[in-house]
Amino acid sequence: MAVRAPRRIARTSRRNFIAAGAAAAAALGMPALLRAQPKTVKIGLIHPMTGMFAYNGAQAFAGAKLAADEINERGGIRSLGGAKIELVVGDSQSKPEAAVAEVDKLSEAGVACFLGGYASGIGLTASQAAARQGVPFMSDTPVSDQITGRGLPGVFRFGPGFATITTAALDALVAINDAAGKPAKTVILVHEDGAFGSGMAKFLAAELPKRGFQVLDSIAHPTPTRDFTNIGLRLRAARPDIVMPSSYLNEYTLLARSIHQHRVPVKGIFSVIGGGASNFKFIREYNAAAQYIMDCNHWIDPNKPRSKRFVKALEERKVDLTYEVMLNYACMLLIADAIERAGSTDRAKISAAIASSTFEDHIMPYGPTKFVGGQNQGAQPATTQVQKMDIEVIWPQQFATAKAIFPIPQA
Amino acid sequence: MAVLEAEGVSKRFGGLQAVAEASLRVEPGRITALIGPNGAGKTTLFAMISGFLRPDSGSIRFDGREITGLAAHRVCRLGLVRTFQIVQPFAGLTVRENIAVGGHLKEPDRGRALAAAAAIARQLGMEAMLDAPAQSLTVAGRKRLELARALATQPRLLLLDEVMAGLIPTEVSEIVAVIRAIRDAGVDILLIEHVMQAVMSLSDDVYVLNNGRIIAHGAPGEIAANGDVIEAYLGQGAAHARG
Amino acid sequence: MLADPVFLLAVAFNGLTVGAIYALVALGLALIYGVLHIINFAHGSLLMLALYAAFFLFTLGGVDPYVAVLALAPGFFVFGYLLQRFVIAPISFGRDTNVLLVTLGLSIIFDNLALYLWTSTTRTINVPYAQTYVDIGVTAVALPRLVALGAALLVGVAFWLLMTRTDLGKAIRAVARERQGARIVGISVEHIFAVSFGLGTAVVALAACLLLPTFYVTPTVGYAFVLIAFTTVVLGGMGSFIGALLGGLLLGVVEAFSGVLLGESLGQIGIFLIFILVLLFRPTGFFGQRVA
Amino acid sequence: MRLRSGQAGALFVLAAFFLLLPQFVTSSYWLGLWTLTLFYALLGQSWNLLGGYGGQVSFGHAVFFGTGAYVSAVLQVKFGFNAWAGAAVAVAAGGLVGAFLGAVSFRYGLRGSYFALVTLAFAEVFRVLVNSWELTGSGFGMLIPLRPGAAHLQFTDRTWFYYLILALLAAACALVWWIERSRFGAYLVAVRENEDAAQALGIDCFRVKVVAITLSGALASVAGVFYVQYFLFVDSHIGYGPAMSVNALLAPLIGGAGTLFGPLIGAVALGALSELTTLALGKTPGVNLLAFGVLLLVILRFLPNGLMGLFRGRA
Amino acid sequence: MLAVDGLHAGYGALRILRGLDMRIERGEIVAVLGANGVGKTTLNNTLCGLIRPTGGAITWLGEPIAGARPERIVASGLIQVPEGRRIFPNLTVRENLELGSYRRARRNRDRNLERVLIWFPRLGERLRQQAGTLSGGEQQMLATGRGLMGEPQLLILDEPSLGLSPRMVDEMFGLIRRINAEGVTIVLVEQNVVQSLGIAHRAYVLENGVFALSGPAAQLVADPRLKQAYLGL
Repeated sequence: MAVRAPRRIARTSRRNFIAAGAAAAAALGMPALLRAQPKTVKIGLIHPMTGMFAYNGAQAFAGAKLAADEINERGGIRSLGGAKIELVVGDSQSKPEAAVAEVDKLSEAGVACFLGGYASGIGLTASQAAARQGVPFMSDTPVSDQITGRGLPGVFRFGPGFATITTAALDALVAINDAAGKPAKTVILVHEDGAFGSGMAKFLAAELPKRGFQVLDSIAHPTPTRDFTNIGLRLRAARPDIVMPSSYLNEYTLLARSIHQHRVPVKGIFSVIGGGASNFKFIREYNAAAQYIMDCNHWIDPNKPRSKRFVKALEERKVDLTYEVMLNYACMLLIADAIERAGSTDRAKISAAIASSTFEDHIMPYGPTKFVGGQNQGAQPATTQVQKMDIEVIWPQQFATAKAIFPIPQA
Repeated sequence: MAVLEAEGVSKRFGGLQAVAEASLRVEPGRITALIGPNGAGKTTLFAMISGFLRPDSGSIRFDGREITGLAAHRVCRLGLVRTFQIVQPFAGLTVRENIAVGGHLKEPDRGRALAAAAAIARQLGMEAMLDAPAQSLTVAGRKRLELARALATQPRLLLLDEVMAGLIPTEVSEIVAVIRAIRDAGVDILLIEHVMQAVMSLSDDVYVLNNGRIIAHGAPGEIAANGDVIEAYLGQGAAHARG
Repeated sequence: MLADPVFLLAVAFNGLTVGAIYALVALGLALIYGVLHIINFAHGSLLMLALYAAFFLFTLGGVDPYVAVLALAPGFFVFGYLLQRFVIAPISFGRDTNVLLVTLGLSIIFDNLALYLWTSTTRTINVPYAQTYVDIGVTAVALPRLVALGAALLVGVAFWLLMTRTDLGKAIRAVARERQGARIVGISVEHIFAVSFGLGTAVVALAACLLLPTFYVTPTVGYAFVLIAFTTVVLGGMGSFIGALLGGLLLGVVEAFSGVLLGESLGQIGIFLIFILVLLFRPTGFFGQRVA
Repeated sequence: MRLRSGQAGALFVLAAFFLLLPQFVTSSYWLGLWTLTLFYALLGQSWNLLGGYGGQVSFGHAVFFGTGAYVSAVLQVKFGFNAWAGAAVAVAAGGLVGAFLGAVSFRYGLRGSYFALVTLAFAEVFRVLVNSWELTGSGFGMLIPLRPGAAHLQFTDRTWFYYLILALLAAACALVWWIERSRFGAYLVAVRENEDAAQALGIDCFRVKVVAITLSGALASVAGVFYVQYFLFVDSHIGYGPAMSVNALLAPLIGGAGTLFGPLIGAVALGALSELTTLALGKTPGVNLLAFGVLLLVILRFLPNGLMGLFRGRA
Repeated sequence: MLAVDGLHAGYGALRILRGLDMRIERGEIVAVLGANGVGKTTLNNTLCGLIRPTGGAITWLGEPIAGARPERIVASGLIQVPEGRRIFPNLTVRENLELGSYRRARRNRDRNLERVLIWFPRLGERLRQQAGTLSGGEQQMLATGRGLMGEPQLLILDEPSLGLSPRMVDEMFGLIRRINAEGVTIVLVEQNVVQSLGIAHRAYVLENGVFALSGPAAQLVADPRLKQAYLGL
């Protein structure tokens, strides 16, 4: 086992040598040689392909794959003579220690940049390992503010962090409620008890009163939870105007069904990064339970032409439209752009190119990217609502495709 | 003063009165035997004396000290050690290691305990098997191991539960000699035995237990002549058949 | 809220319906533990396989899960039988630690086979009656939940009849306590082991069919039930079949109330504390017999 | 019982191999893998002390591992302890949890499956607690801030982590080696083999088992401290989840329970097995683990005594 | 009916039986005598298929059965009432008896149950009781009754007098004689030498894995070697 590694390094450096040679060849105007020597740029994906988050990992991979395929079809990275993007998957197995091992392994396999993380715990440890190896790390969906708050060089997040999302969610909630004449006054939070759900609930419980809402209760549940009937009963007994769930997809589904089943008389369901209401599969399968649910989440700007192409491409590939797909797709485009501008597979150069990126041709409602301390400043979530069979963006106004239906019309 | 005194000891398991009001004494310097047919309650009585079972009533004194209901390992530390009728070797360990476990009671050092184990094995004629795993021993070997381990604790009183059962006559006479030697070295012995030849030649005192009760007590010669005992042993009619 | 008797009754009843599923999963485990005296780590994975089987029968063959029981219960019986007889028994050589590793290995195999074959996508089925609610006064209960509760009780009765009225049941009980004696009357202990494992697996298949209409299936779905099943088995008395059923129902109720009192998250602790207390103070469970 | 020349030779080769390993392994991936392997061996050795030598099979060793990880993390993050001081307290806490768990379950005479299940349940109770408690970071888990430097038990050069875990494992092996050759070890094995006989020879089985579980708990918490310093993160699932409990028992059982080098051999074998299957079949999720499971069964079928059985069988 | 030739058996490395020869004829009561631990129970278990012999042959009704599975041996009518009774403590008395005909004579279950209850009326009073709560003597009756439920052609009784009071022992031996009179061949493995010889036709004396003495019971009763072996008198 021990002897193989140096050879691998040797191979990598030979490839670099060829790359350098090819670049020189390109400069000398020898395109034929370029085509004869197809090169690749390796991007390491740290996704949970097995274990608890395997579904999310598969979705994330599908998004990155779509972007890479598009880039490659259009001729790859031009500044590197049309080098193709090669995705190398490192399965984090939903465990931090496995993620770190994969980061090490792929670093040595010569990846130019990492993309991934999914959950905050995995993202935190994996990005740290990448920073140690000097490889840029682009976080896809982890929301913990510590990801980019630790001052690790080369660790980026394209999407919004925790504070941004929750603040935006509150703004959206207040705006929607105000527009409807402030019918809602009380809130119950339902959240999964991991980092993401607990953090969300803690923050909301502190912030909601400042915005004029009374938090009646905050109900934590584990992942997985087998049954949501009790929560349904509690909600029915407490009669909140608004239920705010933050859970992973399976639990979200069960919760929505339970609220529907117990005919909890809520005026609105407003979730913050709730796995379910931003998932067409859920809407297809439980349309009745899903109606009018609002969700503040990572979401595309549906008005961009690129977004429309993106949605269509996903349909062709039979991939569910979820935020993991969107963010990984967008991140991959951003990384490709940075490499294009760096004109090199040198990690430090790519890192610098990402840091100075003003990339705009993505599908998210962010505007041009601007990284400060690794965090993309323009990143923000969108608030969507399930209306019939569609997920409509209802906030922020400039991206909206429909008006919010609130409070829920009583039959 | 008696080394061991059991007085009116009783034990009941569910509907079965295993031992009823049994009393016996072990005098110093003597080998005392407890005999009786299968199921008479001998092993239960042993278990109570050695602390493995708590008697329902009655009292047990060892060296004048009340030990009724004391935990088995504490009884052992006082110098009263039992062996098991159904041998209980540490099956995965070698003979040497088995014996050394007993030796550790008085000897904390591993090396010295192992050395002492070898010495005891030699005394019992087991030196050839010292490094054999206990589970590979024959019945006779296991019985001996049981004895060796108990002896390694350097006891004051040794309770031997059928150490001769299943041995061939030559093995029996070897063990008899060993037990005598142990007695001569100052260890008092209470034994349960079926091999009557050995009981008769070894013991100074014999108690007979039947259906949980002591039905006779005396010197071996008296016991052999006792009609009740013969009947209890060979079954009804034996006393007449003999006559 | 907690003083509201209607609310409390609703919570209790809901606990019962959830407990019914626990009871069924635990019943299988109790049978396997009670007879073979092994801790089956693959139990959750078997539940997962059964859920997939029911899912595919529905989506590909249009077979309603309640109808699928008729095929899946016997099918999983055979599967369990073969698994014990030709995989677990020969590989474990009857050693407890090896049985542990074998069932652990099996669960790794099943889980990843499922991941490979069917990917990690969460799958659910949509049957019309899943959204049918029955008003029982204190609360509205989804029809499948009521069916599950009824089925658990029915299975309880059926098991009781099987165990007391048939030679097979008597033989299973005999093997559970006295293997040598069983061999002496001509009972093939290996066969009874495999039958017990098969029955335990069949009950899990039944539980899967009852669960699917209101639940989902992923390759890791079994984990949600394994620990609770162990707890149920301990609570009911290791190896007691009636105990497993009643224990499951009881745990459902306990879970419901501790969830309401402490929150769903911290509320799980109620179950484990009961588990520990029962193990310490009444290791035979509430229905198990004292072993001499 | 003293080292035979063959054993001494093997030990020398082993020590030389592990000491010199970083000289040959320049790949940080492989070095990281070896570090993890040694970590699993240490965790396995802690299980081995109780389960292999003492015969008390635990399904919940995460309860000690997690305690080590959490206590050291909480002390550093919330109470400003120095990492080394925190580590010392964490190890003591692991021992304490062991003593408590042992005292409770052995006092009530739990054995076999019952003991195994009660450890599992305790691990779950701890998991739920740390997941709900503010002090332990609840659902967030504990993130230790990056403060490179040996004074903070954080090394920028990961070779030092390798040497650290190697030293810890060596110390654990030395402890087990010493126990093997002590009266306590003889008693421990005697208790495993036959509690009645042990009692009859004056052994206080309860005390022996409690001491064993205390030591085992302390060792497992050493592994926990290492984990948290290495990855700088722990949450309830990592710390107290069933996965770590399974990891703890897998290596010694595969390698050979109740043998000094069983956990190390098992950890190396499992590491190699999972690398090989990933290398050969890693493309599709699940296939590598599937092969891993199958190979596990094959090993069990042909080596019921674990890999150490290969050596013992010949002896 | 049953022929044993040069039988060797043991547990693992333990060799217990070292070359036994034995013949049982239809209708006999044959006693196998010997002290504890000489291998009587090993012999029984080997005959019934619970232990695989390491050498020698067992021929039962003309067919070799050495190493056959126990359920096959039971099905062919060779049934044992084991030492320590081995009844099912968690089952009722009736269920215990019913399982006696698990492998054999299931169709005649009701008839045989009646017959057993005539022999052991005390069991009839306790049919619904858990077997584990019976006294030692009753458990012995139950084990014997269970053996009879399978309509044995040869019944091996291992220490039926163990732990019984003298009156019960008398009763037991009387029953054995009656059962034999109804056509069941019996092998009686006993420590109770005198009474066993009293009802047996022939006897074998087992010592350390070999038969030391054998012959008609009447002869052995008077044999001084026997008494010496037992009492050392």
